[in-house]
Amino acid sequence: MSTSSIIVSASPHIHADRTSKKIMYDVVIALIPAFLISIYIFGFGALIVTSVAIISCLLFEYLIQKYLLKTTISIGDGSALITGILLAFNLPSNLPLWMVIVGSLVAIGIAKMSFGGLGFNIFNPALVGRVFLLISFPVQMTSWPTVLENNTVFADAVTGATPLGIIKDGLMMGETMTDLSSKLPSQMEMFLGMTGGSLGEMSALALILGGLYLLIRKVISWHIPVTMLGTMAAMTGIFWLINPEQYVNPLFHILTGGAILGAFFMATDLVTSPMTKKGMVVFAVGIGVITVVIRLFGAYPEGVSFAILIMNAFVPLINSNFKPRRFGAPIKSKIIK
Amino acid sequence: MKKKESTLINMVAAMLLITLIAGFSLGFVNELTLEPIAKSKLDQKVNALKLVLPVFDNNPVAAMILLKVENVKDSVEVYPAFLNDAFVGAAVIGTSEKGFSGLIKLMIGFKPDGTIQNIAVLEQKETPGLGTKIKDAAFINQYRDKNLAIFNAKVKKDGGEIDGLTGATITTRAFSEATQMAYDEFIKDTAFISKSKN
Amino acid sequence: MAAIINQKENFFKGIVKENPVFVMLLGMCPTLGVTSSGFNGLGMGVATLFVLLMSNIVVSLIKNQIPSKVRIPAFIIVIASFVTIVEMVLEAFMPFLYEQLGIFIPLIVVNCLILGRAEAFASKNTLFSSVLDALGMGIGFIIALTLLGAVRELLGSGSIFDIKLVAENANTFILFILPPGAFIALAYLAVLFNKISIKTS
Amino acid sequence: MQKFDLNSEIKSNRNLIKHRGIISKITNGVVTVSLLGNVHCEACNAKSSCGISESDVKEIEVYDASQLYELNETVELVLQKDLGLKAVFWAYLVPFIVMISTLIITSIFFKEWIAGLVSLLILIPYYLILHILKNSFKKVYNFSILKYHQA
Amino acid sequence: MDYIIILIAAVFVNNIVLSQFLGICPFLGVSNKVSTSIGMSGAVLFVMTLATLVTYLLYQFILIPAGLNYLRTIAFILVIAALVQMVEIILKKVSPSLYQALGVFLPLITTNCAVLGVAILALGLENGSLLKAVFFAVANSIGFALALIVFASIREQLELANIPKGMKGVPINLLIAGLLSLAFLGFTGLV
Amino acid sequence: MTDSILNSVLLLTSLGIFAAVVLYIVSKKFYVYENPLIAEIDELLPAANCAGCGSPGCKAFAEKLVNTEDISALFCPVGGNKVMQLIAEKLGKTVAEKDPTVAVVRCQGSCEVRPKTTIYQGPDSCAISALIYSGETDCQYGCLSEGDCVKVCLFDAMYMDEITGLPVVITQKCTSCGLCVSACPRNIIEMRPRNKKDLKIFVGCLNEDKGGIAKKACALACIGCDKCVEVCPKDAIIMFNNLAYIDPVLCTLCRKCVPVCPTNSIVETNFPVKKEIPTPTLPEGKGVYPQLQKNQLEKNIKAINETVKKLKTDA
Amino acid sequence: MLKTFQLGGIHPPENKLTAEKSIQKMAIPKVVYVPIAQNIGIPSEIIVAVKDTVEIGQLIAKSGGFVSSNIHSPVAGIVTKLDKIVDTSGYKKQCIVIRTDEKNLSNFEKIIYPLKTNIELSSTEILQRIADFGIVGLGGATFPSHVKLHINPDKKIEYLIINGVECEPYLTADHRLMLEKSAEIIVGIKILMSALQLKKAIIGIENNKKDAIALFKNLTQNESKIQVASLKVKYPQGSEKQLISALLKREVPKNGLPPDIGVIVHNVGTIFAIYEAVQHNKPLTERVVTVTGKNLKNPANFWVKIGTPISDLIKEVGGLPEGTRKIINGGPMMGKAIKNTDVPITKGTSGILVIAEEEASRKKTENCIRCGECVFVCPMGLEPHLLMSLAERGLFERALAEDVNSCIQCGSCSYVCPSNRPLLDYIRFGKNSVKNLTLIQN
Ligand SMILES: Cc1cc2nc3c(=O)[nH]c(=O)nc-3n(C[C@H](O)[C@H](O)[C@H](O)COP(=O)(O)O)c2cc1C
Ligand SMILES: Cc1cc2nc3c(=O)[nH]c(=O)nc-3n(C[C@H](O)[C@H](O)[C@H](O)COP(=O)(O)O)c2cc1C
Ligand SMILES: Cc1cc2nc3c(=O)[nH]c(=O)nc-3n(C[C@H](O)[C@H](O)[C@H](O)COP(=O)(O)O)c2cc1C
Ligand SMILES: Cc1cc2nc3c(=O)[nH]c(=O)nc-3n(C[C@H](O)[C@H](O)[C@H](O)CO)c2cc1C
Ligand code: SF4
Ligand code: SF4
Ligand code: SF4
Ligand code: SF4
Ligand code: FES
Repeated sequence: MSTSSIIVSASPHIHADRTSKKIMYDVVIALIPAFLISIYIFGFGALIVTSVAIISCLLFEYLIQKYLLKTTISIGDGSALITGILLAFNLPSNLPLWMVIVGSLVAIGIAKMSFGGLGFNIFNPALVGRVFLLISFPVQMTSWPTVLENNTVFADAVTGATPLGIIKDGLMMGETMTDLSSKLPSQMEMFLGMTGGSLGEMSALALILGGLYLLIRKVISWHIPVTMLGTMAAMTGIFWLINPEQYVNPLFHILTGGAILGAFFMATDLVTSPMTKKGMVVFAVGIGVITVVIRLFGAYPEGVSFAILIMNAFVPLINSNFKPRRFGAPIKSKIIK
Repeated sequence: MKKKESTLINMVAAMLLITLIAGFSLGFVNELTLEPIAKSKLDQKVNALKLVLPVFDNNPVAAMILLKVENVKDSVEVYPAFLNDAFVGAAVIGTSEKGFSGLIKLMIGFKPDGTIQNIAVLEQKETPGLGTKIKDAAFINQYRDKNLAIFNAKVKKDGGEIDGLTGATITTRAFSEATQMAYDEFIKDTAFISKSKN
Repeated sequence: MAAIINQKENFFKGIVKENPVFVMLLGMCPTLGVTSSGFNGLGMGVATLFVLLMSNIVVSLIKNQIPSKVRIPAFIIVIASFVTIVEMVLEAFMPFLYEQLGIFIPLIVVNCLILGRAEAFASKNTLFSSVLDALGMGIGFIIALTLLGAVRELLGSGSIFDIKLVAENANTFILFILPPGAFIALAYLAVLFNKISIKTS
Repeated sequence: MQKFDLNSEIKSNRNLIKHRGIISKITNGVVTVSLLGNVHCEACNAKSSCGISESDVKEIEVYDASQLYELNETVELVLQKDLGLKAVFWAYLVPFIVMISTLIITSIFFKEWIAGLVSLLILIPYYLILHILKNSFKKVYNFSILKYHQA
Repeated sequence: MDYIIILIAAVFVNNIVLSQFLGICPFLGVSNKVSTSIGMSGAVLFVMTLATLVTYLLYQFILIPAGLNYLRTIAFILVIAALVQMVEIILKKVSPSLYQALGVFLPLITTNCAVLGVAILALGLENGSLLKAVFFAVANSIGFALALIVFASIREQLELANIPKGMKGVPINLLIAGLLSLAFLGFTGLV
Repeated sequence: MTDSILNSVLLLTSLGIFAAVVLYIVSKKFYVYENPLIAEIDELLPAANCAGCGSPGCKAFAEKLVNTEDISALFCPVGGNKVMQLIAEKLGKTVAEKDPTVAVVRCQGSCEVRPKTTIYQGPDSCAISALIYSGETDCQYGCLSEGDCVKVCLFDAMYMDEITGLPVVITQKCTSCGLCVSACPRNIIEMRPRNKKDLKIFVGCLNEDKGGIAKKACALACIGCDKCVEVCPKDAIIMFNNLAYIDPVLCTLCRKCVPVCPTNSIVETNFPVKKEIPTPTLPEGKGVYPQLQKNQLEKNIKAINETVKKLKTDA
Repeated sequence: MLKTFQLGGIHPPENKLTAEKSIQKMAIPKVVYVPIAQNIGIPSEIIVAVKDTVEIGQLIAKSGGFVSSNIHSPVAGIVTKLDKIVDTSGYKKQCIVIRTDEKNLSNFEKIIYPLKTNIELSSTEILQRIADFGIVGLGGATFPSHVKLHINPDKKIEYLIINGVECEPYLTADHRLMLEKSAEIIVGIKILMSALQLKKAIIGIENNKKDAIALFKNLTQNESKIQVASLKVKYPQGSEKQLISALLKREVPKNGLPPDIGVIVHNVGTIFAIYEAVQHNKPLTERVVTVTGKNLKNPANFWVKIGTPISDLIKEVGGLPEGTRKIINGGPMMGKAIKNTDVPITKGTSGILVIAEEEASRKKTENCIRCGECVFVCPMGLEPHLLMSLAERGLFERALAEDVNSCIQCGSCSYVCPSNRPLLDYIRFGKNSVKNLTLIQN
């Protein structure tokens, strides 16, 4: 027997079969229901925007890795794919395509590859892309095609506001919630996704389905989504109880404005969220609070994106202050005097 | 040449000398620029006034009147304009806090009958490229030569006649609000203002 | 001959090799703060150049009269005087620019670039070298500020030096005239600058 | 000399600040360590032209009974991190609080400029107290020196 | 209410570093360790408050009465420089051990544009008063502390990342600051 | 003269004097003398900050040089004698002339002569590989070929030869900082004196096994046969643990030992060619990847040629 | 609810192929290679010379220091060489090579002593015998048992824990031993309890060895001092710190040892060796080894003489199968891959595992996606991803501050990492480098 093909490596010699790639593709699978709903609602536009986002994300990652960084190409790992999908999910379905491409460039080029690629970025790439677009092109980013009028025709000039936008606008005009309620979609409609908004944030039902899939597959743990939505509900609930004419009910807040998309898919991004359960809870509470503050007192009607980005910045701080409990208490040792 | 030692005397002397020279020259330059500065400040205001008012020959800045208004925090400034001692209009400073990023301050020029001559934006913190479009002629032209008594200066969305800036309804509303406020003040006190010739 | 080369070096080093913004990172606050347009960048750059030049001249003239312990405060007074002069002159004759540059004019005083050059160069060199140094550094600073301003203006408002290059209602990257845009644009300009200066050297 | 394994010092080690320095003076029982350059300006880009931070060599006195050190030896100066934070607390935070609270209280009763002056002057007794406590601080802020030993 | 608005504005909406661009040098320079930036924040808090207090008095009660407001810049910078030095001397004098501990722990504060900038900005507050000016300084130093500490923690984490060669150092730091500033835009409109 | 100017002068002068007095006190209390020499010496040093001198950086070394009375024990390997001489002049102290040295790799166990018997899988690091076993070949003294030494060299003075799998020192670039010496977990790299023409003779092997075992593991291994020891006229060769070592101080580069070595273990560099070096015989039947080697050979020759060309243009 | 430890842990496929196979006897090897470094600590000193004739059980190398142990000849024969041979460390180490006598070759058999229950020796005699007869921990660490049992008088020991967990996949040596030598083990426990005057002993067995649990529960029905605990299957429960935590909810302090919290842990194999030494004067010269692997014809458990080359064992199970890519001394989680089959069995070898291509090759390392899996599974509450990055960049002081030394090298982190990062490789490197970081304090 020849021993020349014997491999020597350090222990352990076996490995679990979960790989990063499988995790990433699980997320993609989980996003499918929401994607289907968005195609049903927005039609061709949703399909086009999503595919352009995906293709350009992959392409930019490829080009940057090949020509700028000169590293191995890793577009197959699925992370750029997710970034593309989630970026698209945060855009209106009638956004000019060149803006979608710019958003992808920002997401991949600035927020991800500039930090060294997968795993090193501090901020959630898709959200950086989206916020960049939101700030740069507020008009296009806040005009949505009205629902169900055009699910076969691509591109449409008719715009409708998001429920939160309607409320913000209305309250600013001095209207009360009772006045506004007629303009708002019903909660059932919102749950199923029949309102205005970005293409992926429509149907709470589809998103929760995907989220449950991720939970079952143990890709994410419950800590972030539950805590985040819980915090939002608690905070908006307090305001609502104090003055229901000025503040909408908590359920409304949770069902709209990408809260569920954010809670299950964006705040949970492994790379940009804390690594311990305790840390995750702190992180999610932070997102919840900031989201509500922005929604109720800030200029933006939504706010999940900003809240997640802001808390992303705190993740290193959270990680170093909420370390896992070390096994065994230290012995009192002689301290250097 | 050798450097001076760091003794107390030397140090104080050097500093004395330098500050002396600095003091002199600064004082001097100040004297020189005092007037141009004052003038440029005045010019700025007068230029704005010229922009929004019909031709006048008095000094509206000197003639400025402060009107105390109930629901506005500060007093409202009014600059009456006269041509050959005849009242030709007045510029009213209108403000609104409801801009996208807070305060918007306008100077609205009225003809004696309350028709808007022109509007200048004095202060605003709106989003560049978006809310800042209120400074564009195209937008302001919507208000020119309108009398708010008959013209509903609200955004179309709210049932008025103003085409809002795309994506900046909030700013537009604030703009309209400021204009409306100035108009209301002007109308309320026209009589007083027109007689204010000093 | 060598002296001439040396003087050339004194002048040119500030532009590329020791560019105050891209390489030495001096005076970052005005660099980021006033560059929302090319014109503002240029204005700030020129104001800084003026102060730098004048203070370098004065410092190199009086360098031997100043005991070393009061060196810094003496320089500060010299610099602050020129800054104040700039401030007054701008206010008087260019009120528009004065308002745009705002708080950053008085802050020229603490711009490390100026004190740094006064302290590190002018206080040790001849008048002529100091003038060249100031000019080089100042021009380097102007270039950087103008470049950054121009890039931000181009991306953010689609114009260069207030000359509109795109249609009135065209979409531009508004972000670049907002604070984050300043950081981001400078970040990538620095990368570019490093790449170029490595290639050329 | 007591050789010790750092392993047993993990707890304290996590909270240590260390700086390399050179022993510049030894007088009976007191070793003076000069920190190399201004340790904090190392990372700063402006250091070459920044003249303001003049106190650039820092000298630290350490009590040393062991007499183990030689002049010019490179050593590592160690301070517990919480001590550093505590120093910030006493040197800056407490006077800040004293100043602010005086300002708030006095400005209720007095004119603005009096209130301002009083709250500035209040710092004098504060520093006097620090001065009186000088020796007890000396006991707390104890540096120690680590010698590098190539194993 | 005024004070709350000042605080929120200074910390979140118009953060001194992230949107006013003051004190960028220490922000980029002295922020590679969280513990140092915490200490630094404490020091800035004191110095900024002290400087604002003194310069406000100087301005309102000496310069203005004497008609010398044009000397603001030069007077402020001298006073601030002298104050900072004095704090050092006094500390060294009254408690040498404290002083030494500080010296090892952080760079003793020198003048930077944040201190001068805040002192000048504090003069322009609406319905200003000494208390308001001082509070403004406090709020801004809290804003500075927040940005500095968060930034330092990010940099600590990135020490272990494979930042591309061209991005290392200055560019990545600027980029982080940019993205941080981008995220903070979310607070727009809070005040 | 108007009031304003007078006021301004008054205010400024009083501030100025105040500042002067404050600073005077500061300077008295804070007096720290930094020897200006330190900066000058720092200028002289090569600013490589490689720590080859034993100090953490060049500035620190400058301080040490200035502050130390007797600096004959201190040496900057990167700057070499020339710099040390300049420094000595400036300081008015004396330095000891040090023979310049250069790093040499004392292992010739290329893939050809030292067959791989196992495959290592793990991080590309000699240190980590050394932790788990003796390496892919049967020689437990030889190079592990993961290139830790190359990684630490700050001067690009080393590269991994892709054909042989061994590190190569580019003599012209090597500053003899010694970083590679401490990086190698096998102690394969030694600093040896460098003379003008860069002539060196050393044993390119560290194998302490008995002859047969050593030879089996690597065709070029030193088998401890004592032949070189016998032939050396200067007694410069020591035999210890079945391994010959040529003392660089005693050796006069006479090259008598080179031809007698039955395994070609002794390396001579830069001498005019004297004898044909016979191609080493492969230990039979143990080559791991003959196919792979051949393919790679062709590919790598190109790479090597390019490197050589680059080196030439650099020089 | 079954007991188990709190922090972390994983559950890799158990693959206990040989659980049903009783321990076989091995043909006596013709030559044995006895390494002198068979325990943690100082290697033993050789006291025989080439050509000496040695008897079975004769002392051939004696303890070389405090943390060291005696080594006895596993066979009767002649010392032929004192040479360096590659041992399980992957390096050549000094070995005593003994050629077995022809006549002894034929009649090797594991001597079955009659069960002897009454303990005749005093406490000191027991401990002395453990030292003399070269007993080291057979749980893998090979820590000399007499040192472990040499307890500082100010530490009060309350519990003896018997480690019958065998959490490593594939291995069944302890399992079989527990089934076949249960009575002896009980006696061994009593010996130790009387030697240390202990009131309580707990046998910890994972729930995948229900037969052993049942057997011991049955045997200890009337023993009030000995308790049997069944544990939830979770790796690395066999590690003493985790086992103590699972059984007693006490945690060994950082840098501490079990006696600090009143516990002593011994492996069942060690207990059996102690039994034989104390009751039958038998030094430690043989042990149970599982030879296993999915592709092996005939995986089995053996009684093996220390010093037997692994190739002999492999031959016994039908030879190396085609496509073998890795041979491991020990289990798949903690075992060491070895270079070739000439390596001898030592006191610490509990199994030989043979792996084929598909499982042997490591997959490509990718970027850490900060998923935190490694953090969640680390039984010591460490942050493996961080420790790896620190070691990678040579930041050993920080690694030390992040408790790199607490790592028990269980490999759980590397096992779960979805990016296939060699976490433990680097952590081990970090731990090793930290050792060189000694500082001298004034
Ligand atoms: C970055 C950004 C900046 C904005 N700036 C302004 C602004 O300056 N003025 C304004 O009225 N609205 C501004 N908005 C608010 C939105 O455009 C808001 O949806 C809009 O004012 C109301 O919608 P509508 O104008 O289409 O009715 C901004 C939004 C974003 C995202
Ligand atoms: C009193 C006493 C002292 C011990 N001293 C050490 C020691 O110094 N080093 C050591 O590695 N193990 C020592 N041990 C043994 C450990 O507890 C442990 O059994 C051994 O390290 C192997 O454990 P493991 O296989 O779980 O790693 C000692 C045990 C006892 C009871
Ligand atoms: C990760 C890990 C897993 C272990 N697994 C076992 C095991 O399954 N069975 C065992 O007896 N010892 C195991 N040990 C060793 C024990 O920690 C400990 O050393 C042993 O039980 C002490 O008994 P001994 O001295 O009799 O060997 C393991 C150690 C570690 C670090
Ligand atoms: C559960 C999960 C959530 C993710 N969420 C996002 C996301 O919100 N935005 C994004 O750009 N990438 C997301 N990714 C992909 C990947 O982690 C991301 O691109 C990295 O941040 C790139 O370094 C996600 C991946 C997983 C596994
Ligand atoms: S010489 Fe040493 S460090 Fe270099 S590759 Fe070989 S084993 Fe590694
Ligand atoms: S080859 Fe070795 S000694 Fe030479 S420069 Fe490189 S690291 Fe230093
Ligand atoms: S090997 Fe070490 S770091 Fe990894 S899981 Fe086990 S104890 Fe934790
Ligand atoms: S398990 Fe792997 S990918 Fe996940 S955090 Fe740990 S090292 Fe990173
Ligand atoms: S320029 Fe603002 S801190 Fe340096």
